[in-house]
Amino acid sequence: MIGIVKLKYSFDIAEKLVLLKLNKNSIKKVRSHFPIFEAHPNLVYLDNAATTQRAQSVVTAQSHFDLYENANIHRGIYDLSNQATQKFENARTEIARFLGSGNANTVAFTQGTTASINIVAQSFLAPRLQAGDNIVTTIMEHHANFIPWQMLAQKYQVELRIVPIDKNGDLDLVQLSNFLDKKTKLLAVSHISNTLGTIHPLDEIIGLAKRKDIPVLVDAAQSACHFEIGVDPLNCDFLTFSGHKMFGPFGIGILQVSEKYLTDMMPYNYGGGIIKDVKIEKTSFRNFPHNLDAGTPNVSGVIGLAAALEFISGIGKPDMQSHLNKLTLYALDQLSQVPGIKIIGNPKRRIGIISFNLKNIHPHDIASFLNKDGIALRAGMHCTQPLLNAMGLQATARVSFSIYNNEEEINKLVVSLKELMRFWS
Amino acid sequence: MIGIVKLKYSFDIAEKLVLLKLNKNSIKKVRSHFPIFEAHPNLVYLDNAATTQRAQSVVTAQSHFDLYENANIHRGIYDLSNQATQKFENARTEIARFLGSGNANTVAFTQGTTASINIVAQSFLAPRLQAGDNIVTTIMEHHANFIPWQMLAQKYQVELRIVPIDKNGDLDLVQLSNFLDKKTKLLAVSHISNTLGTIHPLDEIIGLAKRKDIPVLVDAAQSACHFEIGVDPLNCDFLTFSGHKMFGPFGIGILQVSEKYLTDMMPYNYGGGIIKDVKIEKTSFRNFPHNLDAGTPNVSGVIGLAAALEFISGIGKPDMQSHLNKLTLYALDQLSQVPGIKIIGNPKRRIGIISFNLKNIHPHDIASFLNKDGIALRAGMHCTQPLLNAMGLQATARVSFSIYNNEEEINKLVVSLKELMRFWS
Amino acid sequence: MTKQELQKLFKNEILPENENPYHFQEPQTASFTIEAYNSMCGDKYTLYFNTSEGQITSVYFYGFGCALSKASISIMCKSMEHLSPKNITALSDQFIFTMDQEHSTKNADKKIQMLQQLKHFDGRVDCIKLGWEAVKNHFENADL
Amino acid sequence: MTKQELQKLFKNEILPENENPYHFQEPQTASFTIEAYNSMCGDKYTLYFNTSEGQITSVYFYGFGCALSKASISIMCKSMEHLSPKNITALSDQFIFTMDQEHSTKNADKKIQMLQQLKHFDGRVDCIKLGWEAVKNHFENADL
Ligand SMILES: Cc1ncc(COP(=O)(O)O)c(C=O)c1O
Ligand SMILES: Cc1ncc(COP(=O)(O)O)c(C=O)c1O
Repeated sequence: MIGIVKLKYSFDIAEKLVLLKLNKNSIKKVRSHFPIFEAHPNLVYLDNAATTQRAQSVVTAQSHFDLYENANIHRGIYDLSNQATQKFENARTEIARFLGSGNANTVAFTQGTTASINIVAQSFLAPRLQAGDNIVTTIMEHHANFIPWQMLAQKYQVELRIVPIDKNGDLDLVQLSNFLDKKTKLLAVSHISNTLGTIHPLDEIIGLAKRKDIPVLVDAAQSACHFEIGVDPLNCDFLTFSGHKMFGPFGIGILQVSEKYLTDMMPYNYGGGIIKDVKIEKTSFRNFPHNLDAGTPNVSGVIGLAAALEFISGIGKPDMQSHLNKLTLYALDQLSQVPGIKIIGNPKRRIGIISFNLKNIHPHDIASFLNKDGIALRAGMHCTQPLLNAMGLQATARVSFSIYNNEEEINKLVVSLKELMRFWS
Repeated sequence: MIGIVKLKYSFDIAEKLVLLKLNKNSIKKVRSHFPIFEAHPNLVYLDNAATTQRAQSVVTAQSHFDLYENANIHRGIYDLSNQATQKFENARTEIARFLGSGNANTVAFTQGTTASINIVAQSFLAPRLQAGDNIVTTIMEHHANFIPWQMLAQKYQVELRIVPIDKNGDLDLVQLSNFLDKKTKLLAVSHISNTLGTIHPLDEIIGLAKRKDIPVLVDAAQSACHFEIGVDPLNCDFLTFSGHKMFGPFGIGILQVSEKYLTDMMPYNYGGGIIKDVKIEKTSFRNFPHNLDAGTPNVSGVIGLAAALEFISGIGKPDMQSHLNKLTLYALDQLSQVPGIKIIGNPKRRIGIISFNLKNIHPHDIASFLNKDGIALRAGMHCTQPLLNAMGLQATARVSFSIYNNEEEINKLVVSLKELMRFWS
Repeated sequence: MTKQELQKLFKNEILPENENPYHFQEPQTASFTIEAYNSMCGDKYTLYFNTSEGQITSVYFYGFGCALSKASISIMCKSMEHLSPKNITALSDQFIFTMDQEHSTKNADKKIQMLQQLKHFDGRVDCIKLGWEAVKNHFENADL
Repeated sequence: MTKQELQKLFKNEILPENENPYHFQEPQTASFTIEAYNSMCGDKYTLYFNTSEGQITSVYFYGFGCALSKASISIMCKSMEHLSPKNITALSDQFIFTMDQEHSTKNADKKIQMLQQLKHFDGRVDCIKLGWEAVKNHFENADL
């Protein structure tokens, strides 16, 4: 005999209620949308730059699809497949809209930011590189926006020009401007540093590149959640981000490409779904974004991502941003009162992310002790080894905030850090 | 005010009950583990080769993690991250065990079969190709196991040798044997054809290649669910399959590599998580499988896949196989009684998948009409255009079975097809 | 669409057109040809256009595909004869536009009207559009 | 481990070792050196071995890392002095093995014993193993 408890199909109703309109005051009650805090009432989750928590509505949308609506897409003729295809393509349209674009064909689904950037490296940039060209990026990038360019540079004998930072953790824009020349085939820069929280002046940076007609990639992994982004609003050519850093699922992300370069995007993986015609001698491919859809797409992940963006739109980015701003300022102020603390960097504009060190205490030891107080923060290099090396650091402790964090949690953090300092000395 | 219905944390209990032991008679009641059939009581789902339905335990495992245990892995020091890391690595060990291996380091997570094969093409094969070499594959392959080799062949001036089939839909093993020589750098073959259901005699085929020390890739997308597979049991070198074709999630799959070639696997995407050391001049990488883990892994997907394999093990592959065998024989027998039907291929061994055509009725029209009777089947080329071209076909209608299908559903299929023939003539 | 509606549609409209398609043959000569191919499903037709003094004088087609794509192309071929390239562009544009949009535009031709009413036909809209899109793409890219 | 246990562990064992590490300096000369580097977190030490007539006469270390990795290497250096390379291999093998397995093996050295009891220390086992793994890998690959 099989024992089974059936989750009732009336799940439907739960879903509708969960998705009830969020309104102006939503930010105050937003925590209740994240069941993890119910399961772990004492959890102080400050590792949001690594991954945010998942909103109930996201998980519900995904599991509802998985349980009751699941089918493969790609031109199935039966109802389930049709409906899945429609949901999938509607999600593309919704995501384009989220990015301020009416053209769903600018939006490709990938596994995440890392995959998106690698695709640009291989499917766009590699075929146009010639010895003597250069690629410009910055010392502050996440490995995902650094190593792909470094590898291309090595393979194609191209110069990798790395924009330095000043001691505050701001990019050296003069140097950046000097780096951009006729041989520059791409400028790759993040919107927000995942280690220092620096908000780069994208307007200015992109303006410099655009004046020389240089394509620009923006790694929006840390900004997509709270900032208005998109290749159109930012005036860039490639935009990348990950679902899991904005309340959505792991394993799904976006690559948006400006209309200018749509036809320059070559396939990445080869397989089903990207084909115009397969002959023994030769295969011809569909256009972007469909030429990136090799293999069965992650339909459920796409539906989860769309639900996450709906959740974000429901709350509103301006409210989210101002909440994060307030938290960041409060945290900077409170943290500075911890004896022996050194906050890393002092950029002109920053949000949501703070790296610090405590005198004589390694970040890992900080993390172990704070874990005992229920505080989750990250210790290490945060996939930004070039940045840490440049700053003469081996590791930092990093706290990063999201909309469900509050000042009380920052107070707990400070209390714990003070206690640790007392204990250690 | 935000309205929200909270799914209770006692979800836990539901989960335990859902996972209650399956036993010898499980196959008879297995349908109750798939909630989609409760939501669509009249659904006759015969598109399992495209994707199976999702087991309740899989969706529960995933959503439980997403809601209550979610964290990024990669050496987080706090409890949530640690537990997630453990679950993730335990899943790797479980999957290795499912593949008959004690070495979890042979198992890499990918997006699916298509991604796995492309990785082998780029990260293993490409660096060892020289003009004059050859790659051997078959005319019966899915595009995912065809186009990557075709593209490599074009790029590296390598010969693509395509094993033909006889009129029954069996591979020409004499030709295959003749194709294998000192310049053969890879043999890539599927276990089961997704269009004809042919079970290839892998023992014999792999034996031929191994005698000449040629690495073998097996595309097990259609067999992983019901057959004993793994690089060790099959004596091959690369094994690929997708979670979504075995009751698991979209967006997750496996690439297993034999110990012999582990160190030959280069990174695919570049980014965080695969790094030993990043210097401005040069980056060094971790070993397989970690050098394929660029970017945040799909932890939730991996957990879902592990749950799917647990579900399969609970039922037992022998029972699943014999159920499918029975269904296939019954369907072949019943279908042959439909006037005007032509069943495509008559291979020596087949399972689970039957392609057919009806006289004067295009497969798409068949699918539209059967959809009205609640029958979901696929019409088209099934991503096997070379095969269809070789057989002089433009498209077929395809039914494919899974463990939750039964003879009654096949009866419905036959009734619908007969009615359609009557209607059409 | 219910099963009854589907049957009625096929019985009354699609199957007759499918069994007696208009100009379904490979002519000896043609002023130009257009390929209509759907890689997803294998439907493949060649459209043969004959022109004289800037007017389309006849359109033939031949190939393989489902009843819907065949019926749709048959109707299309007939409707395009004796039009100027400019009018053909307008006609195919309007047809595709109507198929893709929520709101409908009317067409005087009853059979075209019938096709346009199938815009929500599950998974089959591409079949109906196949020939029209090929024509649209051809004339859009041609110098008129 | 509770917070109290963690505090006790650090107070009694880790911090003293961390503050007075054994042979924590860069010696003028060394017979050979080994790098111990964890790329995930940036911990990086150099181990300096001096040998005489096939015996290890002294081990020094220097570098940067967390209290755990430092304490663990400090204990390791002390325990390895006056051993033969073969015995060092055996010792590091046994240490890593014990850290990775469910079942424990005992070690006579009380401090090594203490380290081995931390095998379930959340997310920090790599810190404890860092130096030992570097030594293990070195001697495994060396001709003894
Ligand atoms: C034999 C075979 N190989 C490869 C694939 C591709 O699998 P996926 O789409 O999951 O990457 C499939 C399924 O579509 C298949 O049936
Ligand atoms: C700025 C930045 N870029 C890229 C990434 C990589 O994102 P993912 O791991 O989702 O591919 C991250 C997050 O880890 C990030 O913070």
